[in-house]
Amino acid sequence: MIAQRKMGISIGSLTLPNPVMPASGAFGPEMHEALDFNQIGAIVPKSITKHPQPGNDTPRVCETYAGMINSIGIQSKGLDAYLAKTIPEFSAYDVPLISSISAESIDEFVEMSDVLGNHPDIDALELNISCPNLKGDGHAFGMDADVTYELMQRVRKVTDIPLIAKLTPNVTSIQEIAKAADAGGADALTVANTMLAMAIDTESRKPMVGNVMGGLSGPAVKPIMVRMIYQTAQVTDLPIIGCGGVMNGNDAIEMIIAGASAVQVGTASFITPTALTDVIEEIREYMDRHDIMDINDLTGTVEI
Amino acid sequence: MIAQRKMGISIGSLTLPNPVMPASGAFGPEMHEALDFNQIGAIVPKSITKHPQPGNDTPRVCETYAGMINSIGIQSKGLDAYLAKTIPEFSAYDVPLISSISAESIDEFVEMSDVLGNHPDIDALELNISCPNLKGDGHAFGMDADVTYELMQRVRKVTDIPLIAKLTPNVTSIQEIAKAADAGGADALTVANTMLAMAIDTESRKPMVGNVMGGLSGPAVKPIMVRMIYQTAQVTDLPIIGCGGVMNGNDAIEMIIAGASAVQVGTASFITPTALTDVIEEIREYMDRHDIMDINDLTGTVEI
Amino acid sequence: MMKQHLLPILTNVQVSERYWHMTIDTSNMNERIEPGQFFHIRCSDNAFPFLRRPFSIYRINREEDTIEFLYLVKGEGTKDLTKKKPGETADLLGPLGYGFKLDPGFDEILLTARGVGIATLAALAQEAGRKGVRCTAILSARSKNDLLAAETLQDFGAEVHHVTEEEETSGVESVESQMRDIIERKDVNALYTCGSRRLSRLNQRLAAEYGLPGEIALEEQMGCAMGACFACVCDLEEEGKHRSVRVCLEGPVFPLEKVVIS
Amino acid sequence: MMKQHLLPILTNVQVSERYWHMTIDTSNMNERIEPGQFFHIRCSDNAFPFLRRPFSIYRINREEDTIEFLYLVKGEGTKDLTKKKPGETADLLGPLGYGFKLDPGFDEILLTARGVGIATLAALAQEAGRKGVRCTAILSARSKNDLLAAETLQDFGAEVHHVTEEEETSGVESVESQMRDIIERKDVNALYTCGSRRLSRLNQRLAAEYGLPGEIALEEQMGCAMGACFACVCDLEEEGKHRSVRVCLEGPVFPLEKVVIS
Ligand SMILES: Cc1cc2nc3c(=O)[nH]c(=O)nc-3n(C[C@H](O)[C@H](O)[C@H](O)COP(=O)(O)OP(=O)(O)OC[C@H]3O[C@@H](n4cnc5c(N)ncnc54)[C@H](O)[C@@H]3O)c2cc1C
Ligand SMILES: Cc1cc2nc3c(=O)[nH]c(=O)nc-3n(C[C@H](O)[C@H](O)[C@H](O)COP(=O)(O)OP(=O)(O)OC[C@H]3O[C@@H](n4cnc5c(N)ncnc54)[C@H](O)[C@@H]3O)c2cc1C
Ligand SMILES: Cc1cc2nc3c(=O)[nH]c(=O)nc-3n(C[C@H](O)[C@H](O)[C@H](O)COP(=O)(O)O)c2cc1C
Ligand SMILES: Cc1cc2nc3c(=O)[nH]c(=O)nc-3n(C[C@H](O)[C@H](O)[C@H](O)COP(=O)(O)O)c2cc1C
Ligand code: FES
Ligand code: FES
Repeated sequence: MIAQRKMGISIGSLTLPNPVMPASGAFGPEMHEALDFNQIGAIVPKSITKHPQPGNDTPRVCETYAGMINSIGIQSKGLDAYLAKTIPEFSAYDVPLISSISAESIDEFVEMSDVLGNHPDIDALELNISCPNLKGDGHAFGMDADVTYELMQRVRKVTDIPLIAKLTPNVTSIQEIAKAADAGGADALTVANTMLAMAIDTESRKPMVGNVMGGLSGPAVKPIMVRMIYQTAQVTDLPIIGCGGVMNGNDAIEMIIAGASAVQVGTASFITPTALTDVIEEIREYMDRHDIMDINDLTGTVEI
Repeated sequence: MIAQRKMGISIGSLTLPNPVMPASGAFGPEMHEALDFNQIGAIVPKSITKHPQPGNDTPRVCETYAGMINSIGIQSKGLDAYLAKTIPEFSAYDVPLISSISAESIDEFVEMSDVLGNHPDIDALELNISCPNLKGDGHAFGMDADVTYELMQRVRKVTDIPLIAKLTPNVTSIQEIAKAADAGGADALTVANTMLAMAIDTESRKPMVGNVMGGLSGPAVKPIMVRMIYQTAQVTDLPIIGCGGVMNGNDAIEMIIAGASAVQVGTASFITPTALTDVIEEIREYMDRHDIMDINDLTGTVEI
Repeated sequence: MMKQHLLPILTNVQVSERYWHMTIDTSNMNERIEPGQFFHIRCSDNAFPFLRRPFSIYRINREEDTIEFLYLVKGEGTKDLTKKKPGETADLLGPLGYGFKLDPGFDEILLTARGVGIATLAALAQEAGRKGVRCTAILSARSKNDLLAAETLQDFGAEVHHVTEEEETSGVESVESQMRDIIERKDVNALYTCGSRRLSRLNQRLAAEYGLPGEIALEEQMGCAMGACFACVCDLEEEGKHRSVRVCLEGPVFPLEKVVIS
Repeated sequence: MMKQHLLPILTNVQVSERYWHMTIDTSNMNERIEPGQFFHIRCSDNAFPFLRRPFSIYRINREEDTIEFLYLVKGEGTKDLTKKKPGETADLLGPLGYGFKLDPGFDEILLTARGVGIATLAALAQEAGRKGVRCTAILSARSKNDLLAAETLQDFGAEVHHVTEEEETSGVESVESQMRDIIERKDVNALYTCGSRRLSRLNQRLAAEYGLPGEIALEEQMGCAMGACFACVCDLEEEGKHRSVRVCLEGPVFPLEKVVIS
């Protein structure tokens, strides 16, 4: 390989060195033993809540065909511990830090974004408006376009750093929610969080995860996510971060062709700890093979 | 096995000999060579439209992780050919015949239900208000509670035979749609049709199915369907027909425990032509092993 | 007959860079198998790949009660098929569809096959050999290596011509002049083709011009292979009207002149 | 150390009705392995099962540079693991977590293990044998057949007592009286347990009563086994307060008295 392929991508004012980052909740500081954090596009820690909270009952994960259900909930040490420990730990690395925020009300989203969105070590915020594990039978902010709009607009007022709205796929029209987030001031959209799902052990008749329902991730959901990325790209010009079932470079390329500018990798890291850097390498190989000079040239090139 | 296990289930006034029937579109008269039709719970032919229509461009199927996408569309010979050929062909068998109807407007649903719902050889109607392959970016009647209510109510007026609403899973709240169908006069709900999905060949950058998007079926979607069955059972007393990813008796039992009274088997038949009768046999074994005298006793027994 | 058979694998070996060859013991199968028919094969026991894959019958050995498949390793399914070992079981649905019709009046036929289409026409060459019908085959492939697998056609008594990209002999014009030469020189009675749209169109054109009957074996993406799912459709033109047919059920072999090649 | 290793399988054999035993060549792995640690193993290359499965190290052979696993065939994952053949590669992530602490002051320890917990405590018995610490083990299982796999504990010099459902000897009261007898008779210094909630509670009770230290190895459903996903949590009670810990990262071995057994 002689050619210098351009892999950098932009999310609002932020430039990432390459389009591959971890999915929130499937990445932790301890993984540095297995993975060179300085090679990835950005660091995205587990979603943080304002107050410490315990998460859900165990068992918290179970396996399904080509996927897994998690009902971790947001086990969190709260904002103070995050500021004191998590941010310094991650800002030691040479890549942008994107904080994922989970909150129980719009006010709380605003309050947390005010703190984190004005912190010198944080480069962007991902607003997890989609976590299906919260109380309320899986209901989430991101299921309602008006709520999404209001939430984004209010958060937009308190910070200037790029805002990424992480959408939920458990909606009738991802386009409506995407448009609302765009209008509300989002700089990018993560498409999407997990599909609300359930599995039952037929011997015990008990749900396989403690919280009854949980979020489905992994290759099983990829065709749904590719569809939503494509649909979202039709209605907004915002950069899209594809998420859900990326196991290898080919999956990432598929999402990019559908309309994504970047991808997140979650479950794959549980199987191969170096999945993130493997995906980057495989994207690079694809660019070589197809002589693509700039990864941005591939975004949305699906031939209809 | 000495005990006589009861496997019959009711859908409104109709009794099925057992709770296992084909999913519409994944079953055809030719399969009688491989499968004893007289053993299954009901016959459900491919959805029929009023006028002949050609279906979508090929390729019409592609495979994904633990699933497949189809964009058959409703290739149909129209109502006249259905009355002249399909109904006589299937009514030769000794099991109830459930006609699946697809239409382009509420009026057309009513018109077709009037004909088929008053035909002596047809025992129930399944209204496919969910087919995501139709034009309009995957939009379907069953994505809107008000439309669903009106559609069911109007169809209810023209026929007395049991009406099954086949819901789409591509919605924010399956509960809202289920309640609307119930209020509109449905006797049962099929939960659910396929998830709207897309796959792209990264070499050619072309969608893997001719129609760009299609419906995802198979084991990949089962955890989403089990969740929706559970949610639906919380808001309605109507019998639920679980559908999506049933590959074996255990999957059927899982749906029944979640709240289903019966199940449909689609994709599994493509892999094992005797999947329908295999599932029945495996349900029977489960009932023996757990000493369940009546399959209806198992419905909704998930331990929360 | 749509029946699922679990049959012993006798051999499964690589025969060229991209092709493998598998022999199956059919002594426990009663159905009669015709050239042009296919089986829908479960390539692995894993959750993925998931669907069966269709493969034509490459060779039918009625005396030994075996059949053979010749397959190109293309994607996940065929890759998994190579892992099957002699003694293990193959899960076959079939034989499916309608095969070739070899009119008793034919003395001389011409086959044009491209890529995996060669496997499909091989069984016809074998049948022709058995029935004393003279057979010429033009085999087209990417490389000479790909054609190694097809040497058996010669064993069946066929006269074999090779064209390849590698040698830049596979262009339509070059095949056309070869076909014309053979048709005229040998007084061919019928044309058979499989595996390429371009060659199919060429066959249709020449059949019309020379007034020859012919047949074509189609390949379409399949779901059920039992006529249930309508995945594998194509159009026939009959009396000026288009009629949709299912390749798995009504084909895969169709009258050459009727098929609408998209 | 969270590292993925692809290592040769030396043996993989069935040792009783439900148990298998696998030996891995670790000569290309530098990490030091301690009893009580575990590996997160990819049981097959298929799409399903999908997640790795955690297995304790059953036996560590420092001289031969091998490690052994003893595993119960439970579901899809372990079923697939039985298909791996000598010469093939095992995909191991680890060694993970913190192992047992065998205080240099201990002369006499008592292990109580149930089911697959026996595999976890075996490596500790081996270590005890190596260090000249006397070791008694009460092994509890469904059937005598299940205990066949555990005969090696005797090779390590442990005194082994069996209790089973089959013989109706595995009730908590029966184990309690055996434990009391051994603790009192042998002047046991520490208790170790794995594999059963009931036995864990019993161990906690007796440890408190006799004022003995102890450790427990926990099993929790795991996702990543790298501390990232918080799937495998349990609570420790410290100074009257509950603290959530990750079994994969901070365990799987914890102080007996601290673990909140739900
Ligand atoms: C009637 C018929 C007979 C055939 N006979 C032979 C034969 O004798 N030898 C041989 O090597 N191949 C034959 N093929 C093609 C063969 O079925 C495909 O090469 C094979 O399915 C590829 O599977 P894969 O998983 O390796 O490839 P992938 O590309 O991974 O397959 C992905 C999907 O595409 C489908 N697919 C890919 N290529 C084709 C194709 N050409 N036609 C139909 N579906 C396809 C597969 O079934 C699968 O669903 C035949 C096809 C048909 C329809
Ligand atoms: C730290 C640790 C050490 C272990 N050591 C051993 C050992 O040495 N030998 C042995 O036989 N078993 C051991 N186990 C249990 C072993 O991991 C499970 O039996 C195995 O994962 C079952 O997988 P399966 O696919 O066969 O079963 P399935 O029941 O099909 O598994 C389904 C899911 O449940 C999980 N699971 C099932 N049982 C357990 C369990 N007991 N603990 C945690 N997750 C479970 C699986 O990982 C999988 O995700 C250990 C577990 C842990 C946490
Ligand atoms: C164990 C686990 C925990 C997760 N926690 C979070 C979270 O805290 N916040 C969030 O936005 N998404 C969370 N997710 C969702 C992932 O970020 C991602 O959207 C999803 O896993 C799909 O991607 P994948 O298929 O690559 O795993 C979690 C996923 C898993 C598997
Ligand atoms: C090839 C194919 C064609 C289908 N056609 C129809 C249809 O005409 N009408 C309908 O209501 N559902 C149709 N479906 C959806 C199935 O009835 C069923 O809802 C879906 O396949 C999920 O079940 P499964 O996972 O068991 O296949 C079709 C599915 C497939 C795979
Ligand atoms: S493959 Fe299903 S109809 Fe032909
Ligand atoms: S298994 Fe992921 S934190 Fe322990």
